[in-house]
Amino acid sequence: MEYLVLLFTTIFVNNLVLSRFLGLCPFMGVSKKLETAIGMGLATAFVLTLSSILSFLANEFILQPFELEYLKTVTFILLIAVVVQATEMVVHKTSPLLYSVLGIYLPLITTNCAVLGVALLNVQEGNDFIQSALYGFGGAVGFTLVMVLFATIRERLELADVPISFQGAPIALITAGFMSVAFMGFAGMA
Amino acid sequence: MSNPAGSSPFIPSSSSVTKVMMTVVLALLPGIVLYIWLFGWGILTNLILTTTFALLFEWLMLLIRDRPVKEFLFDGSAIVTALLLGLTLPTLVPWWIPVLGAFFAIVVAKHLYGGLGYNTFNPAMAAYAVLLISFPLEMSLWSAPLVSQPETLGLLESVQYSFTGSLPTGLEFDALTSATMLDHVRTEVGLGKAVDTIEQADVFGYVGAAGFEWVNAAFLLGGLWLVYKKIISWHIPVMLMASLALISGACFLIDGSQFINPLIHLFSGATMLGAFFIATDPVTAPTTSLGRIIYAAGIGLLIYIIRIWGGYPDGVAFAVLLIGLTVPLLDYYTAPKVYGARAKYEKS
Amino acid sequence: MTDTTSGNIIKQGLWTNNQALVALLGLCPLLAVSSTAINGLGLGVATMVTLVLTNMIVSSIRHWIKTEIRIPMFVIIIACVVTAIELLMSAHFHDLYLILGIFVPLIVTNCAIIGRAEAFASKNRFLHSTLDGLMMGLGFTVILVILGAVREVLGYGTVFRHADLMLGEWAGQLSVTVLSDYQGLLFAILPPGAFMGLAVLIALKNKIDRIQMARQVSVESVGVTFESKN
Amino acid sequence: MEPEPSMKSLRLNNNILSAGWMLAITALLGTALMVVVNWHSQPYIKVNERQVLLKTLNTLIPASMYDNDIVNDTVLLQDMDLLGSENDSLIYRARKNNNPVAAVMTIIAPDGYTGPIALLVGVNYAGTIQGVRVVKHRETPGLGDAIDIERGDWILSFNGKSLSNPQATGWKVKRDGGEFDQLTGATITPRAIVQSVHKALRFYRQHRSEIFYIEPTTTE
Amino acid sequence: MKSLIRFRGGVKLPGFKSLSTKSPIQKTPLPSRLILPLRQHIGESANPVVEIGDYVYKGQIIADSNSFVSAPIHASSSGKIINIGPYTIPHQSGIAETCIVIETDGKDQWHPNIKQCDVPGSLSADQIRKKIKQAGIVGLGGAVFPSSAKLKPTREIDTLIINGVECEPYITCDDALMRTKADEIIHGILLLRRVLNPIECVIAIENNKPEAIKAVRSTLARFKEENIGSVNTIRVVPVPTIFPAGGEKQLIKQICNKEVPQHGLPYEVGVVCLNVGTTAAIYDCIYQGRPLVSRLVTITGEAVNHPANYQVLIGTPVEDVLAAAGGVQASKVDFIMGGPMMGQVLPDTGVPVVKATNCLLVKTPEKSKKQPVQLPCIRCGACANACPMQLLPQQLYWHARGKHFEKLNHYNLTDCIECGCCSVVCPSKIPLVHYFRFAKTEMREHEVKSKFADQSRLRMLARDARLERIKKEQEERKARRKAEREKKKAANQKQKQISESPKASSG
Amino acid sequence: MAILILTLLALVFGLGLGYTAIRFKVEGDPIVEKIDALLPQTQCGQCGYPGCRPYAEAIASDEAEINQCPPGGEAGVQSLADLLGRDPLPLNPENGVAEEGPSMVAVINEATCIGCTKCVQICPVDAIAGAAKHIHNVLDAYCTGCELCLPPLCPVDECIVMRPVEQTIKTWKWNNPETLKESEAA
Ligand SMILES: Cc1cc2nc3c(=O)[nH]c(=O)nc-3n(C[C@H](O)[C@H](O)[C@H](O)COP(=O)(O)O)c2cc1C
Ligand SMILES: Cc1cc2nc3c(=O)[nH]c(=O)nc-3n(C[C@H](O)[C@H](O)[C@H](O)COP(=O)(O)O)c2cc1C
Ligand SMILES: Cc1cc2nc3c(=O)[nH]c(=O)nc-3n(C[C@H](O)[C@H](O)[C@H](O)COP(=O)(O)O)c2cc1C
Ligand SMILES: Cc1cc2nc3c(=O)[nH]c(=O)nc-3n(C[C@H](O)[C@H](O)[C@H](O)CO)c2cc1C
Ligand code: SF4
Ligand code: SF4
Ligand code: SF4
Ligand code: SF4
Ligand code: FES
Repeated sequence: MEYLVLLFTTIFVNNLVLSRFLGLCPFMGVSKKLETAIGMGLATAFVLTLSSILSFLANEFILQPFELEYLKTVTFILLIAVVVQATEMVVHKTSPLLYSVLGIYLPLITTNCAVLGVALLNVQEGNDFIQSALYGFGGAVGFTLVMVLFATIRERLELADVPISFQGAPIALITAGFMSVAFMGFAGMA
Repeated sequence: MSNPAGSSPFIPSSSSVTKVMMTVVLALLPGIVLYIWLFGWGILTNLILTTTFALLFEWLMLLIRDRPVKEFLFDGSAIVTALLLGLTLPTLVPWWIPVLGAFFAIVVAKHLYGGLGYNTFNPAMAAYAVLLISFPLEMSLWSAPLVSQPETLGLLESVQYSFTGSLPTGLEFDALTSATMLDHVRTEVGLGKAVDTIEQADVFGYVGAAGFEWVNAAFLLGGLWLVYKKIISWHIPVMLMASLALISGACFLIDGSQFINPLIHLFSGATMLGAFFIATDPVTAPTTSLGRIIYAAGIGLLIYIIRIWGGYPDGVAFAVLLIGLTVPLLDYYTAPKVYGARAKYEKS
Repeated sequence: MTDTTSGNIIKQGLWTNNQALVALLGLCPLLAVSSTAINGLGLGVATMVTLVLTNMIVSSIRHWIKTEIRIPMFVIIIACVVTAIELLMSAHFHDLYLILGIFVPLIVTNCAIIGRAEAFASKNRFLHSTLDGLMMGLGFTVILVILGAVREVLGYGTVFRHADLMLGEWAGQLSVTVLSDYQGLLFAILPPGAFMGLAVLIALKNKIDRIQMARQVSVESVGVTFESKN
Repeated sequence: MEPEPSMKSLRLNNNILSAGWMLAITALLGTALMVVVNWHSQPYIKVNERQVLLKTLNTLIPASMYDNDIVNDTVLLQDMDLLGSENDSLIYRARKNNNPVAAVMTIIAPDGYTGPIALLVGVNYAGTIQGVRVVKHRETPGLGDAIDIERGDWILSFNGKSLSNPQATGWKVKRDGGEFDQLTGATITPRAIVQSVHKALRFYRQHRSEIFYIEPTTTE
Repeated sequence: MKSLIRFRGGVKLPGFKSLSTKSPIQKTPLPSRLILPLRQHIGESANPVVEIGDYVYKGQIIADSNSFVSAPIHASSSGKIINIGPYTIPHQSGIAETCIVIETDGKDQWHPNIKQCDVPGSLSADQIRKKIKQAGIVGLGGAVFPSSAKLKPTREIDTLIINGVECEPYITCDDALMRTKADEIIHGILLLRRVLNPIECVIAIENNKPEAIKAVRSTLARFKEENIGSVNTIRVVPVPTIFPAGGEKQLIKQICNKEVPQHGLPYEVGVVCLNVGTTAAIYDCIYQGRPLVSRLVTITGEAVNHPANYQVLIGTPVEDVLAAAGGVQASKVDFIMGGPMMGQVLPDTGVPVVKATNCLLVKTPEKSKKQPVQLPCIRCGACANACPMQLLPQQLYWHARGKHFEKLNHYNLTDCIECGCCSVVCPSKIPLVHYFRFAKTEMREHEVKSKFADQSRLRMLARDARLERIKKEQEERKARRKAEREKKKAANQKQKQISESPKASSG
Repeated sequence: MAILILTLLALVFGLGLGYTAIRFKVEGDPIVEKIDALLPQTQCGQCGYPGCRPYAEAIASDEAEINQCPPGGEAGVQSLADLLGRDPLPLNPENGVAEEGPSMVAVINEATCIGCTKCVQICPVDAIAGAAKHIHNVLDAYCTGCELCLPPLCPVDECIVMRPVEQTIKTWKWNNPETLKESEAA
């Protein structure tokens, strides 16, 4: 139950994108089409979950015993880079179209703050192993969820009579703003 | 060769956006009148402010965007938006709240998206939510029903309060307001009190919140008329009420000392307004029957979740906005089977 | 496209390819810490320093980096620089460091930085790369500060409050109360306000670009008639 | 021309190795840099961190009142009921000339409007409140957050209060018949805090001797 | 009796039918010129079998085709062929297609071979089918599908539906036909029954035509009394007045409670549906031996002086028909062929009446009236409720604007029957059907283009391969020649050596 | 200590990365096919590449922008943008302008054709038939309208010209109601 609540909270209440401001670049960049959004969402979700587990382990068994906490950023980011690179190559090999679509974004998962952010937040909040894993997983689900919804809305916006200056990124940001207003409805839960 | 490009049909459509919107306005009237009757002139002040400024902003935006002013200004949609926004505001609020609300609804939520028909978010609700998170204090001070106020404000006094923030001498603001029923329940349950003792409070009426139950009933009536006039389809209001009743009923049955009964949920807060006038906003609701059913059921569920566990006493606005995010998906995946598609399926 | 004159680098960084307004990179810190102008300035400067340093490093070792492992290389370099900056900030601007919180280490993942390393520094000469880092960082900082100032004015009615956190005690007086007796529009400093604030800034830039383009077109057509006369 | 299989794997190995070495060298240099910077910064950071805490503590208990190392003179005690936390609560102790003068308790008000509120309560030896500060809360911006000293003076209304001033019946918000103001439109938050502070005072009365005479728990 | 099933969607429309039913059926005078397009039906167009200068009799075949789905064209009157060439045809595009033009000689003389059939009762199904085909009979209900093709189903037929619904406003030609020629219609049905062997026959008539219903019913009763054929399995079913109750698919749903499979044909559910006019034409062709040379056309509209139903020779120019109807009042009018819901604007009035022409509607155009500007779609869903095919017009509209072909397919654009229901209920006054027609043509072009691109790619690859091969062959040849030359050289040298060596050895 | 651990980590990761990078190196690029399928196959070379496929390859390897094919028009750019998840760009005027209106095919004036076979050799889709010294003919159904065979290639002026493909009922298109709406509003 406690874990369910944690999951719910990380997905909705403290949504990575909309209330924690993490992972915004891919959120804005890869959400023009639904299919790409789903692809990116899933890729990120995978990396996010895996790396939050790995970084927990690294922190627990390498950094803390040796009192090297100040190296956590470097260590985590390296871990993430490895996970991403491996994912990238597997995708490249198995689904060239997905690869071409995700294009520059796959390596950019490395620099998706959500991934590093979750790892750091896990340390900051002193989460244990299961909590860290859930936190990573929930964050990933939340990220994918809003990304997919955002993409469907953006597809619809494509034909809307948006004032010229607001076409493209601005109206997408406004939409993200309203989405985060909507998600504030979950505020105060759990 | 007067019109070589013309394409049939050559019979003009008998309905028009203006007609649709004006029907909605008419359907709102009984509720509005009763609301004013029970809760005071402040509501009228709000409605006038939102409507005036909504039209003003609409006009400005049309000018800026170089769109035909006459047709769009008189399509009536801005008026519906303004009325719904006005109706969701607390009775006594400073003037800039309705004005800012009208700005957010018309300029940001509607015209930045392309105006009538293109907006992704329900303008009235988007504006309401923005106001609520910006001014939680002002937005959560609700008037008590007139009958339980020692003294009441006249029309002029309400206007005066709205613009200057000053009340007639000798009147305390606290005397005019009270926690709403939903708020009260939240607070008291939070203190560990049992529901049946809470229900003794005078914020409760016969079936719902005192006063609000009548307003809700009036909106229900107006809404039914809209269904009859085929302006809205039954799916949304019925499913919304059904899902709200179902989940609140379930919780009530499980633990009647913690949860209030479903009838109260249906007849308090903005339930009826939401079910018949807000969730039904054609632009932001799905267009397929199945989509509408899922949408409305989702809204009912979320209203309950937010009312009970969320930070805000009423959840209609957030529920509508949240489920609204899924509308494009719903629209895509709930397309009805076309004529003959089933036959084909059977054949194969 | 790849015009690498200094003038162009400056223009690219500050305007045409502004990381925040055009490339839409580095959005997280941009939106997260821009609730006041000073926060924005603090993070902006930190980001700029990182950008300059990493661009310098990457550019100087660009010939040795293998393509397969360039991303991890960049990441290590950036992470080291950022950690160093983080430690220094914590040591010397502790209050600001606390406010910026997790977003200081997150400079590592500011997409703008790795983006520049990949797109510019790994292909260009040292000086140009340094300039590029400086200009990109400056462009980013300026937007951060503007966005911060706008949100601060709307949200609190002040600009440069808490300037002392960054600049020392004397700067406390920098804080300007723009709207006195102002209740504050909470919306502006909450997440949605950040999104919408940036939206308005980008729209403004688009508008300015279009006006300029229109002017340029008319100038060009004049130029053409001139030439044809010659 | 295809290289011979053995040649190919050789080349592969070479590539992998050199890539690895390159990364390793970079990491080495980077780490060296960090170690140097860390070595330079660590003392400052320690001071800073202490300073931050001290600053808050000093707003509750003026520096002139004590002469001990208040930051490190701490004790961990647990009382779910009165201190609001399942875990140990940290208590800072101020002494002058080795005589106890005041304590700062970290407590939790569990029933805030949107979750628990973490508080620091400073009491002098006699049990009169020196001051209360909110350390962490998630109350609604614009409503409940007026308890934060940044946003309002309400929290100062505890100064000088004690278990006898007012009496137990007065330790409530005005709406419930007590002495403390509620915040307009937000009663729940103040109610929670008033209750918790009152409990903390009761805890203090019950455990005063333990608080001051137990050996300090090292926080490191 | 089975109860009627209400088909989904549809709209109630004002009828405007009395306009043209006030006067009895009239005949238009013989025009001086008849213009007969070679393509007046769905399917293969016919090929001329006459030449310029030929004299033709009325009813003589002037163009024919061997294709199964096609129909011959007959001369509608006697006279001389004066031209075979492109003339504007009654089509929205105003494009010219090949037509045969006859200058009438005023005698209106039938071809000598055409005479009444003495023994219609003894004809076999195949013979009937053949005669129908030769008579050029196509569906007169609007789709002009060659009727003979419909009469050869590959499956047993349960129900033959005779479509006398005539749901479009203004049009009354079927109504007039049923009131005056019920005999012929029923004779036609009896013939069709011989061909198709259905279990039952249904004559569907909209319930706003009580007189037609009465006429057909009383005729049926009379047949029964007089024992002409067995009419027991023929019944008249009044259907509610909801547009498009007369649409084949909607009618089948109403009467049989079956749905024609998507992209399928009615016979797959055991139904054949024919228009009453078609049925009467079949009677004409079998009993009188006459091919399809004229048809009833409703000439109506507020701007027509004498609106009524006219028997018009196919090929008569529209202007002549209108003149016969007393001319047109207003100067700025739209000439619409067909009804107001599905008809099309005529490019000019020189175009001829064709087999498909059931109505000429002359209307003051909507644009000249005060028509409000088209507003954006407010997604009200009225169109989806009205759509008899259960499509989502608002989504189709949205994607038609963006030319999202994939999405258009997802939402089944091709199933749209262009009935116009969605347009007439749209509060935003969006010409939805126009968007769909536009999108359909765009989509077709897109398909053609991508097919063409594929073809071009293949041709280019083939060419590259060929060039490659040629080059290789050339090289090979060169190499071979070189090798040969070298061989020869070597041989020569050897020779030389051989020839020299003795010298050397000798030397 | 720190140095040791991080270096060790880096070494391990570096080896891992190096291994994956080289082991999983991808050969061939199926995306080229997808891009090529979207190009109009006119083979006209206006994009600056010798035919559609080379251009597709150039796009796939990021050498060329997606807006260089005039025959494909804005619609072509749009579909490329959709495929690749990029922003659509306006057509690059340097590559020529998209021809509005009916598509064109070449016709050879039989009277002036000298049978030089130059056109036969250049036509990328073998749409010209004819043997040396004989009159040549364009097969309408295959001609892509690439204009490669026009003078100056053809030595005779006015021998090969382009003419619009005749419109039939089948190729006729409804006008776009959207443009109608705008003219109305104006
Ligand atoms: C959006 C919103 C946020 C609120 N946040 C708080 C809060 O943070 N703290 C609080 O005590 N009450 C909060 N409330 C108010 C409570 O619901 C309740 O009305 C209040 O505590 C009762 O106080 P009153 O009797 O003074 O009106 C909030 C109300 C709303 C509508
Ligand atoms: C290509 C094609 C083939 C058809 N084949 C048959 C057929 O074999 N049998 C039949 O009863 N109808 C056939 N039809 C006719 C249709 O069922 C239908 O009657 C005709 O399209 C006119 O219908 P409408 O006026 O409702 O559009 C065919 C129609 C088309 C377009
Ligand atoms: C929307 C729509 C309405 C139609 N209305 C009628 C009608 O009222 N009467 C009619 O005979 N055919 C009508 N048709 C044509 C029929 O679908 C069908 O093609 C016809 O009855 C077949 O008979 P036919 O081949 O003899 O024309 C309509 C078609 C459509 C698509
Ligand atoms: C049945 C009905 C319900 C409506 N509900 C809303 C609403 O909840 N909020 C709103 O802003 N506008 C509402 N409108 C008005 C209109 O649809 C709205 O202004 C559009 O969203 C603007 O594009 C409603 C209109 C109708 C016909
Ligand atoms: S009827 Fe018109 S406005 Fe309503 S959904 Fe359909 S297209 Fe849109
Ligand atoms: S025209 Fe097409 S979409 Fe419109 S109602 Fe008729 S079938 Fe449906
Ligand atoms: S411009 Fe377009 S059609 Fe011409 S060769 Fe290039 S890709 Fe092919
Ligand atoms: S005939 Fe000429 S224009 Fe046509 S494809 Fe061949 S070379 Fe191109
Ligand atoms: S800055 Fe956060 S994802 Fe780019």
